[in-house]
Amino acid sequence: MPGGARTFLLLAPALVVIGVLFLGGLGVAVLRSVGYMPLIGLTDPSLDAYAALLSNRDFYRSLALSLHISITSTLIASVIAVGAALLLRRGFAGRGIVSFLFQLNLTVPHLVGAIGILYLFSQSGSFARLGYQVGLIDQPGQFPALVYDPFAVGIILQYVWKEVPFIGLVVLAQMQGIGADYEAAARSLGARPWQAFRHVLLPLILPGLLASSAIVFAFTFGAYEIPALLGQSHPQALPVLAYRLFTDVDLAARPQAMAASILIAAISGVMVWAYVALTRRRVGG
Amino acid sequence: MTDVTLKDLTLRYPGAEAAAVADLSLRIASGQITALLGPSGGGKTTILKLIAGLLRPDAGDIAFDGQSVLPLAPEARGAVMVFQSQLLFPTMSVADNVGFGLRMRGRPKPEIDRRVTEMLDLVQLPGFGPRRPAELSGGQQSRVALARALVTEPRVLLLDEPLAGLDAHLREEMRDLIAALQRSTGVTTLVVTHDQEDAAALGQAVALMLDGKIVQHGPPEALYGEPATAAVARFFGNPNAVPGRAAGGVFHSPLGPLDLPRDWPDGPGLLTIRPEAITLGQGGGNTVEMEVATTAYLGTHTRLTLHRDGVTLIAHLPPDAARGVEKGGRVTVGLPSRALWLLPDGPA
Amino acid sequence: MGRALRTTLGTVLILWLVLPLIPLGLWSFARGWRWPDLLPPVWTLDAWAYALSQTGGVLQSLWTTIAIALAATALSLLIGIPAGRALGLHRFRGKALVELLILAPVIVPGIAVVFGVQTVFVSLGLTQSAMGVILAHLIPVLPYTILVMAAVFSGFDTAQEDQARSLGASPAQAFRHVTLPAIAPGILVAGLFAFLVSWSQYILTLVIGGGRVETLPLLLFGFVTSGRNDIAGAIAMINILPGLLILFVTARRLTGRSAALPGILRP
Amino acid sequence: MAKSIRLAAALGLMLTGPVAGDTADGDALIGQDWDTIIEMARGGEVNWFLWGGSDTINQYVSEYLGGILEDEYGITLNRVGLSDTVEAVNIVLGEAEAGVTEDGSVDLIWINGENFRTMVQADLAWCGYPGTLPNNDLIDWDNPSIATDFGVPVDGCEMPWNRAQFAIAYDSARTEMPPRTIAELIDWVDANPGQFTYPAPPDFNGSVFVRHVFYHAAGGVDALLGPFDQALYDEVAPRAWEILNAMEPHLWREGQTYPTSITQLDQLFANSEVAFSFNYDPSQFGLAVESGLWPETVRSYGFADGTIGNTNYTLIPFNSPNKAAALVLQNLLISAEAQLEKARPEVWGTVPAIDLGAVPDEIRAEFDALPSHPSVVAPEVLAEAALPELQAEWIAAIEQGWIENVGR
Repeated sequence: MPGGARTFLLLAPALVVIGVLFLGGLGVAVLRSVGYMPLIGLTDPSLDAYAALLSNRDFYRSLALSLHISITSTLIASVIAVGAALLLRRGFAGRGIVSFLFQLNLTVPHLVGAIGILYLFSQSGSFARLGYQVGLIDQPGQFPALVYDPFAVGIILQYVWKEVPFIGLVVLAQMQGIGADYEAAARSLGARPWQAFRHVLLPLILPGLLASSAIVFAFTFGAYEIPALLGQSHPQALPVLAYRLFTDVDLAARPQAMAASILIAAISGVMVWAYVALTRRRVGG
Repeated sequence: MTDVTLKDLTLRYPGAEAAAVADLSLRIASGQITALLGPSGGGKTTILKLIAGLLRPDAGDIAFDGQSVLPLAPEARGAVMVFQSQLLFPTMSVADNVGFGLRMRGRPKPEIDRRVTEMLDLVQLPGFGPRRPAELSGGQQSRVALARALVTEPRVLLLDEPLAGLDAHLREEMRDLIAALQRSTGVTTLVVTHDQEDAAALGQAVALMLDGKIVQHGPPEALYGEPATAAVARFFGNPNAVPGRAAGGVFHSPLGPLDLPRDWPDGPGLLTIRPEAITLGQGGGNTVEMEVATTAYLGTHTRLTLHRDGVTLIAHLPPDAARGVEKGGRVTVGLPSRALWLLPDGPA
Repeated sequence: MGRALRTTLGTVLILWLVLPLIPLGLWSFARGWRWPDLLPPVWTLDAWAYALSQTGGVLQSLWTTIAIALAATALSLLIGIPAGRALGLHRFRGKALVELLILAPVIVPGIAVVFGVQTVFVSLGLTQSAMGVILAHLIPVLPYTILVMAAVFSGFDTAQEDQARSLGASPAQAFRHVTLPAIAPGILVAGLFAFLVSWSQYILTLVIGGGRVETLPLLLFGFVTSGRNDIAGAIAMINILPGLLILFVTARRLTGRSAALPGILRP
Repeated sequence: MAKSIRLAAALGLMLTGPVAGDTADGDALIGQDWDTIIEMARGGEVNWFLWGGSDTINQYVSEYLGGILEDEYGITLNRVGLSDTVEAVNIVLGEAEAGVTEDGSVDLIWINGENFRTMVQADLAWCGYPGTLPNNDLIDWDNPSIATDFGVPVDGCEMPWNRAQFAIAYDSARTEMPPRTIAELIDWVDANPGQFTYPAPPDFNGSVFVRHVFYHAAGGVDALLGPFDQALYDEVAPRAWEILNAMEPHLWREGQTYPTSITQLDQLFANSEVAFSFNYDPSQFGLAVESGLWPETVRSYGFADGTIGNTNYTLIPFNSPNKAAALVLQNLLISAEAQLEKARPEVWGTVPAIDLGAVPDEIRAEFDALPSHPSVVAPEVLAEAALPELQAEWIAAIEQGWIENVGR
């Protein structure tokens, strides 16, 4: 069997599955968003759904909120993750526990973490109660609003909790592959610890950091259950808005839901691309 | 010109049973190349890292010109280490690699550019600045690493196995380059190597380290011809050791009385002679008749194993001279008295 | 960084990682735990009794979740191992495009795809069924399986197979006795990730399963939005269990470098 | 071993998905002899989609109802828990749109109000069967609050299951003099900033609360009854928004955000963040106390100027493949025994939807003997000041108006 055909046969099942389910799903969403589905009698394509969405102030507020959530969580999680990886690379008491917890955390569904955050940080949650017990506050309303709040603090806290181990483990694997010698060489050549990190180690771990944080960015931008659980009533994160449109009993809202989903796909694609390009230019060698 | 003193250095890696370096003392003469020689895995790289400040000793002191440098961070010591694997930063161009140390010190860019160009010329890589490390051959990478270290004008240069992994002819080129650069800069240099030949060729002084201890420190000739112990002799490829007793300038051994080159204190001892010093027939005084156990033609020389009265000697003879010597035959060999050396540590 | 500072930071990190799980565990044994009580005033097994009862739906949900995750894992391995081999070992035209296509589901959020998939699945009768959910789970699961297997195969020397063939093995025998043992640890890792990715899915299950296929995350969401913190706590604990189990079973394999081997796990 | 067999069985079952049922043809069932219908349903299954957030309701459904179906009719009851009834409506909508007319996945939905209107308007409900159910005799179809669902005539398209009337809950240990009318409540909120809020419509209960304010702004409900009247709406609505917007700065978190669901409000109430919760179904108060969510000092009441009441129903979608089994289940739901069981405070405590005058005397006696939960205001007390629901178009307009004028 010629090599080309063999390669194709090996890849074919995967390409069929991803092509049909993923591209197909996207394609159908595009068709429905422009109102063209001959199978169910829609034959007049139009951009009405996009026009309706893009002329709605709520859409922009949702978009801004989702961008805020994903950018902030990705940045914070990346910084802490790199710090944690630096910590884990060296020995310290409890290193075994941390790496166990990192791995455990990877296996915990997001929703579970979100509920934990809710119980910890709500105005009547564990921290607020602690505040009451030590006399800092008298009633729940005095505790800062960290869930269902306008700045999405609770959502971001959850993502940081869940993504630090993810990015951390990827970066740690890279650091272990690189070893400590590059930094030692830099130190020996006169670099201070921060300089050795900034000019030598950071560019070296950048591929893993970029890949993992781009995944985090896309995920936090498009996830539904966390903002649905921890978000405030208005504005809603973009995926929550899209799902609400999709489940609106008024079927006229469905093309808008499809349009919203296509916009989510497009925006996350563009943002990930821009993020990778930008970071590479700023940090890369 | 900086002289470096290591005093009672001890380091044990966390979790390791034996100390990597134990009570090690060594003085590295200023302005010279000292070769630190020893078998692989003997803690030599650890010593370099200790001097560079990349590791902290558990005990002992390191002083440059009599001043302890232990409180100084690596970047403040002026002791640059060139790693065996060169560790050129793959994310930077060759020029950025070479200029790295200057950039870290915040030197102005024109100065960095000028110095980088100079250094690349000096290591015979002019115009290589814009390339990426991955595009360079192994030998070129070594030279860039050397340039990158020297551009910072270090007080002490620490080279870890600079010749390992290079082809034979590249090795010689590199040896010459290192020697030339050291001569022109005069920087105190410590070269770590496991290869006696490299050590002899590069080092104005050689410190041999066995089992975590410096067993002999001196000019290379001394380590070859006048080993301090049988182990030193063996490390330098000399397995010959004949037990006996010195008395009145003569060594009494199973091979008969052998004239010593000078007076030696009387007493039991272990006599050694380098295999290549042994001659066929008469020569330099002592002659012994021995039985040929094996012969092996090795290109540059022929190797004979000789027996007599429980004593085994290895001799390296010029192939021409060895022609006609047969296994199982008897030959008369000369043990020139100027080549005889009584090991100071006595009978093994 | 001083040792003391490192230990302090490490302790903070440990606390932060564990903290959200603590109230979940406490809630599952709590009753009437209201402001401003720091600890539950009454300890009870009621929530667990409900969660473990035959009619509560939690156990059924557990089996459903496990079955779906296992099926998605098996399917994705079946499809992902050959594809990983092609990507890890072969060079071919359009490889970059294929890689981009396989990566795309990782970057494009599930919610962007699932509405379209649901529309099609409805007419195929695949909504409301586990089969539909399993297929939908392949969208996020498959890329990870393929990428892990590609990484595994890129470190595999096919000369070993040639050696086996020249010693008289059939292609199948060579695969069975030479290739499979060599890539087995990689398959284990890929399978674990596939399982866990499927295990945590929410929106795909919700939209495709339509409520009829009720996996643990869906059940959990229902109870937490109904304010039953005690039952939510118990379900959350059950939800963590497989990960914990997998970690203990594979503790050796997953420590150190291989833990993050793919560098491409799911967030 | 047993577990792996169960796992395999579960997988096998699920992979098949919904099968085309044999009783999808509704016309063939209407007017059939009941025993024949039971025989057609026997051995089959029924998929009931209903809100699944209460463990006690779930257990009543799965254990009590499911047990009877299994034991007496050999029918398997699949309880499908929902977070929101609209999810089930959506499934049927999607199926109808995709042309799935016979083997739909939903056999029964717990429903009322807007969702019912959607189903009827989209022609997704199966209608005309109630006379076929033996227990239909227990339903008082002459009662307008049974025969119309939020102003939409039921017309044989759903069967009543429970009745409910809006009530307010407070903690008697914390709040001594709760406001007894909407007007008092408005003053109370001003005097006690941060202690009150309501879920953002379209949450079901938040929407009911807003309607109470709307009634208050309109000076009574009478003018609002009947079909939607845009001119009247335009006159009343601004007054209602003014009241609610004036209230906003004194709400929980200064009205910057609202709870998204009634359960969020229940949690706030449980943790003393706010002083009141409320519910369209006061029996939920009893359940909350029984589950330990609320303290036992919780009491409840209705506004003196009246609270809105409604009935909730079960509906069989047009494309249900198991209509016979769904009928058997519906008949069981409105049986006197099942309604009695459901009325017990420890089980659920809801108000029966059947006419108690029509049930056998001994069961009637048991109903009368039911203890009342101290936290649940008695239905008779509430009924003294009952307000009717508006028609669904009104409700939709009010919800949308709230979102546009108050919520954002």
